[in-house]
Amino acid sequence: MEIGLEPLWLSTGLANFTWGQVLMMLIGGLLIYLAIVRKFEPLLLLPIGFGAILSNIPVAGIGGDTGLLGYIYHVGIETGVFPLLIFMGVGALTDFGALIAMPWTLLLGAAAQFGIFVTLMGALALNMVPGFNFTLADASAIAIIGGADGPTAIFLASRLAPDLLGAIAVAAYSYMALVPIIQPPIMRWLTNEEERGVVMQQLRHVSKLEKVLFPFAVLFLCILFLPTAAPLIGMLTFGNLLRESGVVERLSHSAQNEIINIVTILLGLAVGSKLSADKFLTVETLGILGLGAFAFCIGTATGVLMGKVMHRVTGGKINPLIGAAGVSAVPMAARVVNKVGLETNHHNFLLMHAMGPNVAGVIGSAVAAGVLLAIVGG
Amino acid sequence: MEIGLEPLWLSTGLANFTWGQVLMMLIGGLLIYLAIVRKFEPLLLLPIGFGAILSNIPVAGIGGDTGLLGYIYHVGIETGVFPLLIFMGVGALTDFGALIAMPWTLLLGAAAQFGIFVTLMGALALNMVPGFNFTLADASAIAIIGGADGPTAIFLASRLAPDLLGAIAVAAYSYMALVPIIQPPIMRWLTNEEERGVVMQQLRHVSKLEKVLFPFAVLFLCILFLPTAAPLIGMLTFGNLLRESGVVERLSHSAQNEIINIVTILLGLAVGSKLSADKFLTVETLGILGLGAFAFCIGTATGVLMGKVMHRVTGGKINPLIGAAGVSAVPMAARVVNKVGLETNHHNFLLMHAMGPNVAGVIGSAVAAGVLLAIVGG
Amino acid sequence: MEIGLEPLWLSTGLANFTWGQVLMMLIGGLLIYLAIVRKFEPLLLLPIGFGAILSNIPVAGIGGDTGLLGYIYHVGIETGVFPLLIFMGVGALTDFGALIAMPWTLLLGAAAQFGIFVTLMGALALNMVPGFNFTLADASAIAIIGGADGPTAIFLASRLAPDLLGAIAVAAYSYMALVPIIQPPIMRWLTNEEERGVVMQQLRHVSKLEKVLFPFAVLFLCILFLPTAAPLIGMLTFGNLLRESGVVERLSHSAQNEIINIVTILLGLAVGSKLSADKFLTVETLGILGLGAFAFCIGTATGVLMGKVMHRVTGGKINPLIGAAGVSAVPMAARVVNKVGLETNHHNFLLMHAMGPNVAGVIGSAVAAGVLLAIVGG
Amino acid sequence: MLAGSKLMAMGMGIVFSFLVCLVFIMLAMSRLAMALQKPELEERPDGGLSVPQQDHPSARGDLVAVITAAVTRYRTTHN
Amino acid sequence: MLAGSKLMAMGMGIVFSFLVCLVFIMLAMSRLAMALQKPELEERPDGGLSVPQQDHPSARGDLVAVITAAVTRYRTTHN
Amino acid sequence: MLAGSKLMAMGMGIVFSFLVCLVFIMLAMSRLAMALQKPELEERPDGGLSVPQQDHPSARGDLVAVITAAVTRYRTTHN
Ligand code: NA
Ligand code: NA
Ligand code: NA
Repeated sequence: MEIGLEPLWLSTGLANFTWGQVLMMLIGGLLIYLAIVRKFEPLLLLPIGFGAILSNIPVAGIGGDTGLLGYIYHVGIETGVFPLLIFMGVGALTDFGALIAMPWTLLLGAAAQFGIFVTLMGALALNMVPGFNFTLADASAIAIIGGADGPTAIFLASRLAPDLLGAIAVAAYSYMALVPIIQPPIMRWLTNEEERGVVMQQLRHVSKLEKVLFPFAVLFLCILFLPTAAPLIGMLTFGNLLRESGVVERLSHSAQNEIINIVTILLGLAVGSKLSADKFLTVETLGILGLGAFAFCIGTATGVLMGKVMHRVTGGKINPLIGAAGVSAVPMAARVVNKVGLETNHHNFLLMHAMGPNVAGVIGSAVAAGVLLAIVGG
Repeated sequence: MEIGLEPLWLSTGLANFTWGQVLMMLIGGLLIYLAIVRKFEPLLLLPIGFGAILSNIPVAGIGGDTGLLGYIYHVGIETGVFPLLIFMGVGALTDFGALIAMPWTLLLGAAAQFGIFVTLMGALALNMVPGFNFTLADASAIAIIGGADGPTAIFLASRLAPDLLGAIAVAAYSYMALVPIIQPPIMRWLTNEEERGVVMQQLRHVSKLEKVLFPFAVLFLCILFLPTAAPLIGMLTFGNLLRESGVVERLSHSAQNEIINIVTILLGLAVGSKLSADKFLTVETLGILGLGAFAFCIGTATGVLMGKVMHRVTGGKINPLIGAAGVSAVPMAARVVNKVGLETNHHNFLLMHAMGPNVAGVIGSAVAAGVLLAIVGG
Repeated sequence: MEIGLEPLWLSTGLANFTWGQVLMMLIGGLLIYLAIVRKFEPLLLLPIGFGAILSNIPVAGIGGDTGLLGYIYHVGIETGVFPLLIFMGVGALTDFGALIAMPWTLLLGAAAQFGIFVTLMGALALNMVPGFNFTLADASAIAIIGGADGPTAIFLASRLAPDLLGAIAVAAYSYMALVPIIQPPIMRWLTNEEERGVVMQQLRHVSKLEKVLFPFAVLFLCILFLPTAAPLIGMLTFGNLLRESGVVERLSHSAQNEIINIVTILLGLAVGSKLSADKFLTVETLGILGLGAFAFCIGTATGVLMGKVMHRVTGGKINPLIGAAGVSAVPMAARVVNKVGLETNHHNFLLMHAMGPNVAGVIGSAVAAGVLLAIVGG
Repeated sequence: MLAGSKLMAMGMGIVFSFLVCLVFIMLAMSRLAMALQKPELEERPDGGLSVPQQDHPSARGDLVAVITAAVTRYRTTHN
Repeated sequence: MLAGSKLMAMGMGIVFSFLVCLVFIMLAMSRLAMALQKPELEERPDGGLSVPQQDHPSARGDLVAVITAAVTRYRTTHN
Repeated sequence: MLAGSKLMAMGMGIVFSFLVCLVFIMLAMSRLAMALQKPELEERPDGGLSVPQQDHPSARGDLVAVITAAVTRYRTTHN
């Protein structure tokens, strides 16, 4: 070891920066800006942005194999543990009552997944453009952005396309935050004044027993027909059972608070560590961002269209706007439905009715992820 | 990769189920039923039951080496970390004041461990029945069910008989939940009306200093004579010192809440992942269930008998019923003592007096586990 | 396996003790005594002391590779994860407002780091005494004790001198607890009555925006000039951003409570497991203890002297006592300043003014750690 | 692209079938829940002070019975 | 010992330079913060009820614009 | 079976001996605790406002003294 100014200078960031790292740090800073100033999904985008900055610091190697973030990534994301624990927390935080009261709104949650599969085709079509070269696995991982569900996207990407994980997670959370911008024009365009004005009847009471049986019903089907979705659906229903069983208050509280908070911090930092220049600053990322926006639009549209079908079939009892909530993005999308509904009729609160398709969308995208894993991951 | 209905069908649960898996899921469901409806130790049996369902889903491999539960098992139970952290939490949650006020009730906690060693012999005797083939290590791990202490049983089983861990944990927690059924008849049968009616004098005041010194006293003896019990006793006394020292409120709170809750969820799921058909659906499991019930009965009986001895020796100051609490199963067994005592004398509250032997039972079974590890594990 | 009294006796602690283990247990007990009775940094010294006792129990092997504490050490300290998570918590707990209001007090935090580098020379000089043989890496790890910052000391020692980690951590926390004894005489000796009586003007208001920008300013410089300090500075500023951003209340709460509490327990136990006789009971430990005290004294003195310089330069606006807080040891050192200030003027509360250099000292010692890593670790 | 459209058709097919099945299961579940809760509601008023402890013996019977049945069945299938 | 004194000189030099730089950056930062907040304070009183949703489109533009620029720049540098 | 009965005898023997020892240690501990607390209780009323800070120097002495003693003892044993 030699002590002197020369080796010291060589250990500074200034002497070691690459342009890519500087750009990635700026992107990290942008994500933090959006999180703090624009309130874009701050719980995720702030840690992701900070993780991006930390992991692009030259010399320090924080995102490398022996660095803090590399280590967290290895333990929590490569293994799938973190997104699954977050899904458990989501289950523990979610009241499926509105969905149980209106089971048919599951169809809205199904229709909105159309965005996923159209995007999959779009990603494959993009391969015709020079510079793009998505495998079927890549395309599937990108498509799941249309599911509008962060942990599902991270889980699937970590299985099918770890290299794209950073871009996919950033796109998923960014567009989830943009739901209030993306959805309303599409909703207004596809519906007429009369449809938007439909006042839906009050939801029936849902008993405690139904809420306890519900996770088993979902898990049962998943086991029979789509076991590849079982890690996601299993942890979601487990969390929900902790909540609804009423006998494990301590554990439910823990899943809704300590566990999800701790894991969110670590997951965000670790996802951020995948925002490295060589993986993110590619033309593919632009493709992913474009496809993600496309997926959201299609999902919203097919949700609303299915809402219109149900509106006809039920003789006008269903307000088609609630179909837009089927993309999930809980609870933002349901709030957007409520807001657009209020534009037409100032006394028409659709929030509770939109919660049905909204939570259906969570199940729908987990099911879609299971399908993609079954077909592509096999 | 081929896309078609054939491979998709082959990836469904329906096409891959074995009978064993279906049966194990039903058993998992039964455990959840007992947890929710009958309130059988729900904090553990609900996660264990759900873990059993998840890990028996075909194709998904959730309990396998690269699955979530397999991973948690590997990190938390194979290493012994989870049961030891729970033991720390138990220490932080337990007030040993009643025991410090009546040190002689440690003998009740000692006597109740007789159930463990009789069961050990019983397990070895069962080898004479065709189909049973317990090694001495197996028999020791089974016997510890009689200690009526979940983390101790899981810790010892993970060291001596990992294959039997699922059955042993299920038996331990099931019988702990059944204490209100198993114990009262035995208690009534072994005592007469006069003995059950003994009113015990009020406990003396225990100073803060005594409570702080107590964990050191226990640990000191353990270090001198039974270092194999040191992981269990060490973490129990550490947790208790966090509680009683009065200077680390933050840490004590954390051990009693966050840590024990998080670990309980993960431990339960991981234990459930050991409920696989080939390990659980054996005649050995029936043996384990039978031996476990036997262990509880013997432990209760010897505890009460020792209570009777102390009743005589002290000239009638001790109510022999409190001996039944020596099996541990904190605080259920102490409550059962209180309830049986009230049957004879409606104004005789034995709860506080039963807490002494009850927490003595925790120490007693950890000591017994240390003995088994020293002799069998060596 | 043979069952008998002979092998059983051979498994007792009594038959296996070495003198070194007994002595280390006594030292563990002393640390616990200091923690509980004298309130010496109990959050750390209690777990460290207990960890020392547990890991020196013969036969049990709790601190060994397959023991609980060895496992925790491997996962949390060898990797650097635990000290960095604690630093995140420190960032989330710290209000840098006082420093932002008086940026020039950073110089006091810089001056107090002189203790670190003088101690480094001292450690190398000690090599001339027979029995001492510190490498440059060892000397650097020892010197950081003068930084008066626990997680920084543990992080640096785990990188540069894992064998000395136990002694360094014990020395660092012990002297931090002794700040109220060590500092006042030095402060009084170096200042006169008039200087000590200076009443400083009230701090200006610091806006929310400044508090949000502050972590970026610190991180920015660190990235440019000292990336080796980036893990420490990065997690400190991340935690602080969680706190000040105002949009991630859940995560900030988690960093300040659950995470730091859980990690403190585990870190303390794991550090304690490094207090083994062969590593701790050496003449080097005495050297470390002596050098640590020396480092604190020098740091305090240079902090106060720089305070005197600023006192002159500003025409008497700065009370030089606040320079003593530059060693960090937050918030103890600031309280000591307040107390010594009150001795001269009963109405002169210096606490808020001392918080500036105090938190500057945290940054200063992290910077010093980065310098040592850059030069010595390279 | 062909793979893509096939995947899309199959994917949406499965998602829809799955969720339609779920609709029916949920409808059945709700009916079951109401059926289960009605008798309970009728029983309770007139002296249905069910003592939980008295339920336990049967539960214990359940436990042993179900596990015994499961083991027997498994062994007859496998041995 | 020689290494030690060299290390000490360099170490304290870096620590001081670093923290002096930080002083200036913080002074600049505080000025920037005040500059940023003043116009805001002037705008707000007279009808500055900024609807957050209306800000979003530009934010989205920002996002895509910055990332596009970053990617373009990176590619021109590297390819 | 023979091993089993031997194990049972030994096991219960150890459990009992251990807990009987613990009884005696606890009795001793309680007596010690009372002895330690009595003088304290007597001291406190009349001006026993012990200033914690003043205790520290001795504590520091303790620390260094005990560690020094420990190291010395260890080294004399081992070297
Ligand atoms: Na969705
Ligand atoms: Na017990
Ligand atoms: Na410092």
